Amino acid sequence: MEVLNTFFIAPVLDMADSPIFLLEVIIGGLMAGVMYSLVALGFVLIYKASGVFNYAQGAMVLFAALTLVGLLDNHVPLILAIILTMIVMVGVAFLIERYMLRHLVNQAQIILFMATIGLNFVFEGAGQIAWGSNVKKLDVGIPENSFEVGGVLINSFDLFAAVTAAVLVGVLAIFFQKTSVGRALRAVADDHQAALSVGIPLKTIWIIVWSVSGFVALVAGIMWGGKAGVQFSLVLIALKALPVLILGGFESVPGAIIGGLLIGVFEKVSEVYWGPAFGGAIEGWFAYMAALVFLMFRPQGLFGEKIIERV
Amino acid sequence: MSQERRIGDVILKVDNVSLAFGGVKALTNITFDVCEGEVRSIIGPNGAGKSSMLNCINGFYKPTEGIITFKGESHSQMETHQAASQGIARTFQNIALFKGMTTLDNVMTGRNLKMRKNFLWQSLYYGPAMREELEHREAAERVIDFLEIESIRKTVVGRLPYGLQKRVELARALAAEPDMLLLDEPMAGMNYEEKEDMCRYILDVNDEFGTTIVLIEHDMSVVMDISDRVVVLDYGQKIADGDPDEVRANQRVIDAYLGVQHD
Amino acid sequence: MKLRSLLLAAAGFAIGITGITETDRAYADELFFPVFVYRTGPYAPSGEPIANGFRDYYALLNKRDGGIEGLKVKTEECETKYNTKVGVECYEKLKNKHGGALLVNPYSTGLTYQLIPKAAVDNIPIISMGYGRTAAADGRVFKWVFNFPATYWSQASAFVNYVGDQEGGMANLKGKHIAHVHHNSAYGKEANPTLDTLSKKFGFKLTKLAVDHPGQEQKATWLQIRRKKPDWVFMSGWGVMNQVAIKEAATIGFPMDRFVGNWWSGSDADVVPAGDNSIGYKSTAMHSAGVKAKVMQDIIKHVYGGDKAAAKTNKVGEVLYNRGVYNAALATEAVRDAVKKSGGKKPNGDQVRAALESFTVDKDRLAKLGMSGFANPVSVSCRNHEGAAPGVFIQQWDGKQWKVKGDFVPAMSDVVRPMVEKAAAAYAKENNIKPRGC
Amino acid sequence: MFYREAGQFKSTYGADQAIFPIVQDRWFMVLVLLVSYVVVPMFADEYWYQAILIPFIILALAAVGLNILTGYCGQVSLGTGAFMAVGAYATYKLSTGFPELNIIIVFLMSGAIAAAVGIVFGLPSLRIKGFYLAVATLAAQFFILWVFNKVEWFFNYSPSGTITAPPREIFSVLITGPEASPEARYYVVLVFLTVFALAAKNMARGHLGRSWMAIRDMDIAAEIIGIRPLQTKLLAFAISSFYCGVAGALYIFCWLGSAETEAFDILNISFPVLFMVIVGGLGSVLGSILGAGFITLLPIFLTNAPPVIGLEISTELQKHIEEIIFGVMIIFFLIVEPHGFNRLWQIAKEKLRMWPFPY
Repeated sequence: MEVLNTFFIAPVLDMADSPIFLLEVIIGGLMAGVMYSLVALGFVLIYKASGVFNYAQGAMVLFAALTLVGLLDNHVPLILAIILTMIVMVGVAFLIERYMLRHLVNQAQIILFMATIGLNFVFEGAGQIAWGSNVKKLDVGIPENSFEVGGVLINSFDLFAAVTAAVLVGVLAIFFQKTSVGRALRAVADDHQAALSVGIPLKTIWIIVWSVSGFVALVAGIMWGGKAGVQFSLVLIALKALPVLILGGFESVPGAIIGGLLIGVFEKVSEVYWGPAFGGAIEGWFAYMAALVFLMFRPQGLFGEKIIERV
Repeated sequence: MSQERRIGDVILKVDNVSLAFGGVKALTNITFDVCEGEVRSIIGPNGAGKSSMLNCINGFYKPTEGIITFKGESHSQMETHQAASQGIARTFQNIALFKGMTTLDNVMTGRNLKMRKNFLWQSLYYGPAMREELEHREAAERVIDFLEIESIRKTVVGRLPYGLQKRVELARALAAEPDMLLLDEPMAGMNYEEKEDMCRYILDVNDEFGTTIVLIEHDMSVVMDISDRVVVLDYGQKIADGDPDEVRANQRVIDAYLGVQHD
Repeated sequence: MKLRSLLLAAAGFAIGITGITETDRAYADELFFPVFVYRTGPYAPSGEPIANGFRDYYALLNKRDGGIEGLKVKTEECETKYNTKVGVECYEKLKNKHGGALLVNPYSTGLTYQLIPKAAVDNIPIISMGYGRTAAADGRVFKWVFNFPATYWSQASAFVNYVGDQEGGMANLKGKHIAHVHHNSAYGKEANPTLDTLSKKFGFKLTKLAVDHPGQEQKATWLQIRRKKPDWVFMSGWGVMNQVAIKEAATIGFPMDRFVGNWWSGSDADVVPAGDNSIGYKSTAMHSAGVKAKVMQDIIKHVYGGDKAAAKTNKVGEVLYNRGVYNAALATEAVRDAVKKSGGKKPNGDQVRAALESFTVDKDRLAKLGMSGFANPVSVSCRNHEGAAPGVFIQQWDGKQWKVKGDFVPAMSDVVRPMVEKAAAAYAKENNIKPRGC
Repeated sequence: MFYREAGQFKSTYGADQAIFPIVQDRWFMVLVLLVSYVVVPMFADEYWYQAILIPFIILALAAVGLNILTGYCGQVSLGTGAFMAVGAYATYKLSTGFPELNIIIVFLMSGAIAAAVGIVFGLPSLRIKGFYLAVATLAAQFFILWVFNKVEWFFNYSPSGTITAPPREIFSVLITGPEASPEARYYVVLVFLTVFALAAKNMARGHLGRSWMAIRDMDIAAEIIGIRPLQTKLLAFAISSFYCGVAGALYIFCWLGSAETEAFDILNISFPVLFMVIVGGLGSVLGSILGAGFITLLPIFLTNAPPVIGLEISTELQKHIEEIIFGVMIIFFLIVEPHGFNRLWQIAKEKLRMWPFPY
């Protein structure tokens, strides 16, 4: 009976007790979710176009953020610094295609995954050699004040992040739907062989998609770096994006967004209302468990199509 | 050359089986039977539901309606792996070999069901597990001899040419010593000589082991030559059933193959 | 071709590794201090200043004093990445080098846990200053481990003491609400038993909020704080968790001067990302920050040749830099005692341990070290490896630097010490250790 | 010239099924065993044992375990750290709870407990595949470590939250705890690896191994020929977790001595062990051991090589360069030989067959 009370009744009563606070928790979750989505998006883009589960996405976020901060610290104006960082990321994409992907065509997915782990080490080492391992404040002029709307606390930084994510998704959607490069990307995602046979140059596509993913990494780096300072730990945010990926699917851009928001809300609500019953710090594994349970019922993920097996 | 063939009682009875994916009907009220020791063919144009029919027989698809009776045991739904233990083996339209394994290992997997020593014995290897392994190795080698694939015994099958892969697949199915063998287009993509070889193997299997064979094949001439009886499917429905000559003369079959418009 | 390169690589590999185990030379006139650092990896922002502090203090000794009591100081850095496995390799590599390590400062919680049982076997004393096992303060069980000037439990009790002081007396703690935001690891939970005990004793309400490693996302934690409105927040954080926590605290508008970090949550790096929002944030400290102390001036003069800019880029005067200096100085002084006792000859590990057990740094000695007003006296005994009269300073961030506020805050040893002895006894029982009598 | 199978005819299937059908391979294995059991202890000092050999062997054992699951059965798992932690904490609880119990039996019992936990977390594998499963196993990783960190019973209410290996002996030789000699601990872990690697090889070449590989190569076809996917996968999870559990127990009891859950963290264990399996070669027992060697020894080598050749650079820069080289070598190695060390080993043997004639 007491167990029932601790795990089922008390948390619900707690929610009902202060609907405003519940709303605040949910909004907090959505805001955190947006941040997860930003990272998950980078994974999805690369997986969709090249079937590579890019373990180095976290390191790319770090690398991009470090480069940006390094430039800013050397008094490069913000806009120019962002452009220069983008150029660096495109260069990186080019190098990755030239020296890695090109030589690993048609290898099993797990081999490609392993190669990106190697890449991860390179990024970590190179980023820190170039820019050091200190915590750096990233200040690109995003407002950080908080204000209350009807008793609900809202932070302008979070709001800014949400708007940025929305804009980013919009830009990506237009890019995928309206431009010829975007159409080619989608074609490649659907079927490599077919895309090749109609003359879409796979190598160019890979460079583009890794560059776009580098761009997403830069945006994620700015947001996360603004939150926690630019430092090595940015690498670890990749782990935060993984439950989003299994929930939303490795290949779905909307999945990454919706999945991120769901995971964010779920994490915060569970930690705030169920954390005390379990003893706290449960949001990490709760997110994975939730994604896992969801997958048990829907193995194709949130936006995947039902798989019909044939022989 | 052949011994006297004994065609026995009904071993498999398909009774009023239907299969649907969502709203799409793949099979509608199919009924036919297979007798022990015969070569039974299922033919029909592309998309007629032939492979779906095989998939129902060995439990991979669960029929929406109807009953399948094999060796007197009736069931409407069963787990995929159960068919094998009841004595049904099959080959696949698109080769479904275990590509990372050698020919020998592939053939040996066909005998997996008959191997009982648990993992503790196996981790010891010497003793009972080895005796069992060797026993089944001999059986597997007999099949390998029979299909004349001795020389590729230790080759990883992913590296074999198509025709050989088909043969290894047949070997894997035979290694299970099935009562009934389902062959899904065993000759697809083969040249004339290879087809002839494959026909010979199929007939030999039927002759020597008395295995009942259910065959899907596109090549009409092959089907008509080796089958005892033929079922014809079209758009998931049975349109003819009988011995090759009857079927050949059936107007609906001719229409189906020539693509006459349905009303 | 492939094969040949493979063989070559293998051969090179073998040579490379064999090179590590170097043959002994006579090292009678060298005192060897292995320095375990983590200048890379996720905790590099804390590791780098500590490592620089060690490096510069030993350099100072050689340059200014020509070593310790006439014996040259030899050091070797080994990068642990704060990873236990790498740390073990470092330890095994360095422990017998240059005539043998006199003592170790593991500077990694995992490595400290690993070394504590080993110290007695290798005869190398461990100084774990402000980390590791709290129970090691009981010298009867942990003969080889020293954790002066204070343990986590003393620190937590000193924090409560401080809060009581700020609230105008311990009696006023009744009905107050303190939240402990902690890293969800063995380290982070260290303060919990002490705080539990004290909350019963003084009647304040305690809320424990665990933050999952690594702690980049703490919205849930700080929303709870926003709702529950504790009077004080104590934090046992580590790495990126600190920076995010300070930022989130600012976001919900929690009063910064009622937010106190422990000594791992109060470094210069921790307040950087929140910028001006972190002004007023407090933390405990073992010593003061800045370059005012004479020892810091000596370092700038002798090590950096007076080049203040170079000193600044090397983080001289930052909290954790000073921690490194403080730690190196205390270790040095213990070794000095041992050298003196052995008549100017190089001591062995056991002699250093013996010296540590009667190690006393009083006000005069602090002054001689150039640390007047920098730290509090330390006095270690065989029974008490934490030192008598432990406690902490409270420092506050003013936007530019950390400044010690008020007096030294003593720990409540009457509460903490029995807990330490109980924990040590349990450890002894489990591991068949017969406690010494002393 | 010296390595050829020509002339070695086998007249029975038994001889053909032998673990090393070729006589040179048998000699080679004898040599390896001789070196590891006799020659190494003659030369190794404590640095070699404690910093290189013992952790290498324990991680090799975990890699063999993971290879059963990932390499043979095709189920990618990132929960290795958690399963090792189960073994370690179970050993701790059992050996402190029943001090008189023989420690080897405790190790095996802990392995069995890890196997049971592995089965529970293997259940989703029936429906979840590929990388989805890999990420799903992270649920096990985070949950299990959270439990060991949170529930104080698991560390006997020790206020520091750590577990410490108490001294235990077999045949009156101390093998755990700080006083145990490195040689004794080396022999214990080496015997475990030898026996378990042999057992893994035996299972892999029997019908069990064939069912695993069948599930890996084409699960649908495997099911149709009568292999039960759930049971087969769960058995792989169980055996793999058993191996990992024993490895975890050894990790604390014969190596670290004392640790908290952080020792089994995803970045410390789960990922590195997976690297070992991939770099060594999926579906190869020998490869797992070689891969473990590569992943554990290369960083040590890279750290220690520059001073040996007289290169003095700052610790920080050196570590970063090391990381880059390590990363580049992984990529280079995958490009040159995606099938891992095992494949390289086979190629080496092919070349030796021809040697000294190139063709």
